[in-house]
Order: sequence, then structure tokens, then C-alpha cells
Amino acid sequence: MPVSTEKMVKVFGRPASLTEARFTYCPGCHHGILTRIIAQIIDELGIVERTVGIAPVGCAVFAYLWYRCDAIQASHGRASAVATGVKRANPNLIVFAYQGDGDFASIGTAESIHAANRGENITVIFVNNQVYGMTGGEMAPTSLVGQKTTTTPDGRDPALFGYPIRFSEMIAQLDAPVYVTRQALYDTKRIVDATKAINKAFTNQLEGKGYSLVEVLATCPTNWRMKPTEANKHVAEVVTKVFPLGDLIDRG
Amino acid sequence: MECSVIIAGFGGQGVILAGKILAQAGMDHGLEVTWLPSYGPEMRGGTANCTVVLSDEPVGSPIVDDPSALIAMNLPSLDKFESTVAKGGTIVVNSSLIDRAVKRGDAQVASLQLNELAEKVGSMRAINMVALGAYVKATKILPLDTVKGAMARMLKKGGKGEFVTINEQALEEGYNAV
Amino acid sequence: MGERMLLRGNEVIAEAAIRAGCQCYFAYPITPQAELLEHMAKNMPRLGRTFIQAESEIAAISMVYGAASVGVRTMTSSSSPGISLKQEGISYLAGSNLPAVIVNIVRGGPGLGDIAPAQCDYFQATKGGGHGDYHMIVLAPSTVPEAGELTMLAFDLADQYRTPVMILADGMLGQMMEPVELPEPIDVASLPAKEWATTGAKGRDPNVILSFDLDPEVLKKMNLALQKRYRQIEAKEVRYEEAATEDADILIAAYGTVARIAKSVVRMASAEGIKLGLFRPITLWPFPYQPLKELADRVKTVLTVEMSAGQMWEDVRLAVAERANTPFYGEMGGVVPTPRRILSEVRKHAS
Amino acid sequence: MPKGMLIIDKERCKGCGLCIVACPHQVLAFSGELNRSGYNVVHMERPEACVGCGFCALTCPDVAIEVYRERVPA
Repeated sequence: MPVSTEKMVKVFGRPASLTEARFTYCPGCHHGILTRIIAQIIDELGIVERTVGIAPVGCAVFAYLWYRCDAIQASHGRASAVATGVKRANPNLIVFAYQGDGDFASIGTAESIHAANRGENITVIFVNNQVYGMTGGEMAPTSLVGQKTTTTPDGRDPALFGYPIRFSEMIAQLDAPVYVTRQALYDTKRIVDATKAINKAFTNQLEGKGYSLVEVLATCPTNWRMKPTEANKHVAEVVTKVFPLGDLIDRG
Repeated sequence: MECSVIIAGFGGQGVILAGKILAQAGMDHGLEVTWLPSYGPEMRGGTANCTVVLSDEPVGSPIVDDPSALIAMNLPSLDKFESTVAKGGTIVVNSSLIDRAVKRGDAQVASLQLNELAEKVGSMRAINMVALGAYVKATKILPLDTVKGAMARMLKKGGKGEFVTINEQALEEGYNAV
Repeated sequence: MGERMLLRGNEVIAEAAIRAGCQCYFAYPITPQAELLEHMAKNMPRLGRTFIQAESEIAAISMVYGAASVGVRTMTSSSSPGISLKQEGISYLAGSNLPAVIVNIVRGGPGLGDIAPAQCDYFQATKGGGHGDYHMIVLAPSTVPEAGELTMLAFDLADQYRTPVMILADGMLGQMMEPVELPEPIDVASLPAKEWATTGAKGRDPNVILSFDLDPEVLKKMNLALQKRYRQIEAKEVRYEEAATEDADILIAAYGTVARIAKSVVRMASAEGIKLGLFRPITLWPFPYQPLKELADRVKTVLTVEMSAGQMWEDVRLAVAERANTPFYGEMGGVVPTPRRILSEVRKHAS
Repeated sequence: MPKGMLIIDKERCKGCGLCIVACPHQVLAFSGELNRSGYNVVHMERPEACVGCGFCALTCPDVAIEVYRERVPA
């Protein structure tokens, strides 16, 4: 039954900017899709030789393993500050910080907001999956009301733990950022949209326009205790009600 | 030879700047110097003081147990530092604001109405230079011209060159009052 | 050497950093080091270099981490409570083999403490204030000119050993003014290239800056490499000063501001016929154990004087190891020991 | 419609099944074959239906799918 590819043309392959290393993410985890998208855009823009990626602490702690560009592993929450240091020290570099919700929107709150407020000419990818994946499924700043996590076993009670924080909306209140958007990856249309958004976020930096933030609603099938397909549905039907998709600001 | 002076007063009397000018003048004269301020909230409205040490060899301690001189611009300053002055030392007292006599019998005292002398020159802000002029005369520590030169350079560097003349007059006023 | 100028310790450290080629400076305001920040704010942008008043100490040290990764000379400065916040980043710098200079203008502690000069951060600086098995080189200037010289040296040592280096001074040294001849600026272009820096993977494999490996055996190797470098630093970089030690019966062991105050005490003691010498560590890490040990064989007493409850005293006793008496005199909370107070302590041990 | 073809890297596949759902032509299914990591890997159950749209590859979190498409004469 094997069909020969001789008469065929490759229309989709592994981005050149990805290494051969296998992702350490769980089955169905959106981190993998996002990692591939970023590598693809680094390819498309031809910037792998001048890109520096900042890896966070969390499930994406190994992010430096996936890309064929230089990389720095930052301490928890400080990726935007580290990115600031890199970009200011060498403005020719294309710098992206890849941060989870705990990293970006909890422990790194100050670093995240102030890098945006200074309008640092960097690209920040903010992965919002409403849970702390690496440490075992604890509550994230973005966990939904009622969401069961290992630290909210009866569901997140706003009276005790507050509400899911819409961090991108906070960033969008600032004067400096150029582009703030919320995207998702639960179907191919959203993946295509997210790819365009991330392309824009990198292009803004290449053109010296300033700070771009792409929040990506992602799944955590393992800690949500859902099948990957159910997790996608959950994002589409539940999570997007709390975190609406679309551009929050686009001053590019 | 090692001389030290504590210049003390309240914030706004320019004691920190007076000390800087003295230290600069000492350096210009070829001496080793240290200038040590009180700092922080003290400088913002409360009392302020600085210690200047002038020496012909490298200065060890920038803090002194028994300064060879004190310039007391107000009463709390005299109360705080009078007892520390070395035997035979010099105390310049601003009698405009200090209504008591110096208790020490073993010090050389120059009691001057510094506020009135500053007003005579035409600027209360120059009170620190009046005091410094008096101190220079009482101790003969440096030539007055060296102090004037240091003052002029420091003010010009700080973008306040227009006040050089009035401060020269203030230095002279204090100098001549002793 | 240039013109002799009257400058504050804080200004001299800042200016020396500029002349050492510091390309990026990040800090958060705190007394008593504000003049350092202000000097950088004024001068770095004029030179086309980076100054950022960061949102916090943690952000500042993280920015240092980023700039150091790119291979430029970079610095942050603070005072005690701020340095506590920087410990996360300092540990990361050490673990990631990154050169950087950190200035601590120490004030009274613990907690909020006060803003007066103190030496209570000796443990934190020399014993590893952050997490993990690491050291940083700690340089303790005693005068304003030396603060400048050691700041220049700090950048060189940081680059040479790929390690964070701390300038440990105190509020008095930061605030006081002394005549200084500032060193000539170095030629940054002449510095050796940093092949490991994340400058873009052009024509080479990617460089990665990290302090992380989940495999204990690999992380052990990373640690062993660090330890090997620390042994080299201990062998080559010990610095100290002796004064009047030739025929001394008593030695004061003191560093920084206290050591310069002690120099006055040496003169005062000599006038009383007390044979007093001074041993001043310039590198607090690596601590000059060996030279102090040798001196301890020749004196009866090594009196440690510190503005702390006896932090360096522990290292002094390790070095002296029962060869001599090791009394201690310390002040805390920002109280500065005056020459007379130190002299009265010396007299207790002179008879 | 052009004919498509997929090359699935079995060892990268974690059997999450997102590609199965993403495929508009029901080409993919679990094969029942376990890879070295123990995942039930996806294969082309109906290869003849593949048009090389690439939706599966876009969705694959492990970049395990290469997509080929028949050359359409210009």
C-alpha cells in the first residue's frame, strides 16, 4: 500500500530552526504546536542566526533544547527582564521570551508589566493553560472559577483565591505596547490565526516597532484530566468565554 | 598636621556644601582630605552635619572622636558636639540662633551673629560661607583665597556661577568678623 | 592618570565602572547608594550605553543576567535589603558562569535596619547568599580611590573567571569624599571575545546559557567545574594589606572602612608604646587565610574589629587556629567604632 | 483534487489523536501499533482519501508528520 512520494512535493515538514530533539511535553500538549509555529516563523523571517530565545521555568524550561538559535534559561518569572537585558545589550538580536501563566502572570508580574510599559522591543509569548503543569497541577493565576487543581481541590473559590487574571487586558491598558493579542490552538483555523499573530509579533520587533505580546490559550490535558480532544473542546467552549480571543491592541 | 572640623546645623543652612568647599580647598592646597556627611532622612529637613579632615599625610579615620574645630550653626548642633571638641580647639558659634554661651573653657570661641552677617551681604543662603570665612580666620587653616577659589569652581561646576560674587563677599564678611 | 578630583565613593565606583567598559547598568534606588544610580543615569545614556531604573532589585539583577549572557560588561548596585532580593539572580549568574559586577553599599540590618554604615552582610557576600554551592569574588575597598581601583579590577576578574564579583563597601565609603585620580578608560575593543555568549548562532552551533540539568551526574560535573575554578581563584587572587606588622605584638584584623579607622589607631597606639599592626583583607572571598596564619605565629593577639556581631571573626579564627588570642570588638546597627573606642579595646590586650 | 501523502514519524508520535480529529477526510486513525515509548501511533487508515491539506501536521504537537502533495501540472 505504500505510496511513493517521488512525484510529490513536500508541502509541510519540520522547520529548519527546530533541532532533532523530541519534545518533553505530554501527549496533546499545545506547547508542541506553539514551539513548531515559532520555529517556522524564525525560518520564514530568516532570523535564526540572530535570534535569542529566553526559556522560562515551568514545562517549557527545556525550550532551549528545541531551537537552533542561541538561548538563555531564565529564573522563574524573570524572562521579560532577562530579555530586556539581552535586547538592550545587543539591539541587533531578535529576542523572544517564552513564558507560562505562572511565570508571566504570577511570580513575574512586575517584570512582565514593566518590560511592556517600557515598550521593550521584544516578543513575548505567553502560554495560558490555567494550571501549573510542571509542579503537578496547582492553581495558576489564570485558573478558572471553579477549576479543580491540586491546590484548589474543591475548585477555585474567588472568595479565597480571587478571579482568573486577564493579564493581556492589563498590558493592553499601557501606552507603550505595540501589539497585544490573544490566540488559541484548538483547531486549524486558530492555529493559522495564531501563526499570523506570532509572525506579526516578530515582524514588529524586526521593524523596531516595540513590545508585542501574544497570549496563547493552551491545553494541559494531563493536569486537566481530559483527553487531548476534550481539552481542545474545553478551550473552545469554556476557556474562551473567560479569555476572549482577538487583538487587544494593534498599533503596528 | 591633621585638622578636623564638624560643621553642623539644620537642613538649608548649607553645612554640607560648606564642608565640600573646605575639603576642595584643602585638596587644592595639596593636603589629603576626607569629607563625610550625615546622610539620608537627616538631610531632608532635620539636622545635618559633615566632618572634614585635612592632613599632610593620608587620612586614616574619616570620623573623629575629638575634632579640632566645630562650626555650630544652631543650638542642637552646639549641644550635640560641644563636648567632643579637642582641648584648645575652635568653636564657631552662630549667636543669632544660639542664646547660650559655650560651656567649655578650654576652647577658642568665635561667637558671631551669622544670620545678620549673611543678611548684610544680601543673602541668607550665604550664611554657610560667612561661617566658613570665620572658621578660616579663627584657625588659619588655609589661605582665604584658596577657599574662595574652591568655592567659585564648585559653584560654577554646579551651574550656579552667578552666586560666586555674593559668596565671596560672604566669606570675606565672616573672615573679617573674627 | 588624570586630574585629582574630590569625589564620593558612590560616584567613583560608578565612574570606574564606566571606565572599565560597563555597557549596561540596571538598578533600583536605595539609600545609601543613590548617588551611584544617579551618576549612571546621567552618564550612561550620554555614552550611548544602557541605564535602566528597574522595577525591582530582582528585575535589575535579571537584566544583568540577560546583558551578561550577551557578553557585555554589566553591573548592578544596591544596599543590603536590595542585595537580599538579588540573591536569586546572583545564584543564577554563578550557576550559569556569567561575569557581572554587583555593588553592595552595606547598611545596618537585619530587616529594614537603618541607613547607617555597617558590615553585617559579610556572611551573605562571602558564604553564598543565594542557593547552591557557589562563591563570588568579594572585594572590600577601604578608601574612595581604592573603591575605584577595585571596581576596575572587579570587571577584569569577572571576565577572567566567568563569575559574579561583588564590591562590598558600606554607607560611609559610599557617601564620603576623597581626592581621587580616576583611572584611564580601557579600550573595550581590546577585550578578549566571549565565545560562549549568546550573540546569535551565526556560523557556529547555538550557545546556551543555563544553570540547569535534571541529570544529577551532569549537574555534579557542572558543580565540580565551578569548584575547580574556585580553587584557582583561591590560589591566585588572594589580596590583603599589612601595616606596621613587622614587630607587632597585637594585630587588628579589619576590612573596609573599619580598617582605615584602625590605621589611625595604629598611630595612636604607637604613640603609647603599644606595638600594634593591622591586617586588612582586600579579598573577603577568597579570604587570606595563609598570610594571616603566618602572622598569627608572630603575635600574641589578633583583635578582630568589625561593624557586625563577628562575621569575619569566624574566618579570622579559622586562619589563626589557636596560634594567638582572638578577641573581638564589634559594633552593630550602623554604629561606627571610633578610633578612641578601638584603642581602648587594644589597650585591654596590650598588657 | 490532488492526491496527498503523509510520512508519520512513529517514534515522535505520542498518540494524542489531535490529527485524527483535524483531518477533514477521515484519513487517520490509531494503528494499534505501539512505538518504543509505548504510544499507540497514528497511521493513514484511508491513504487514498488524503489530499495533502496539512491540517494534521499543523495540529500535531510533536511535529511528527510530513505532508506531500501531488504535483499539479502548471
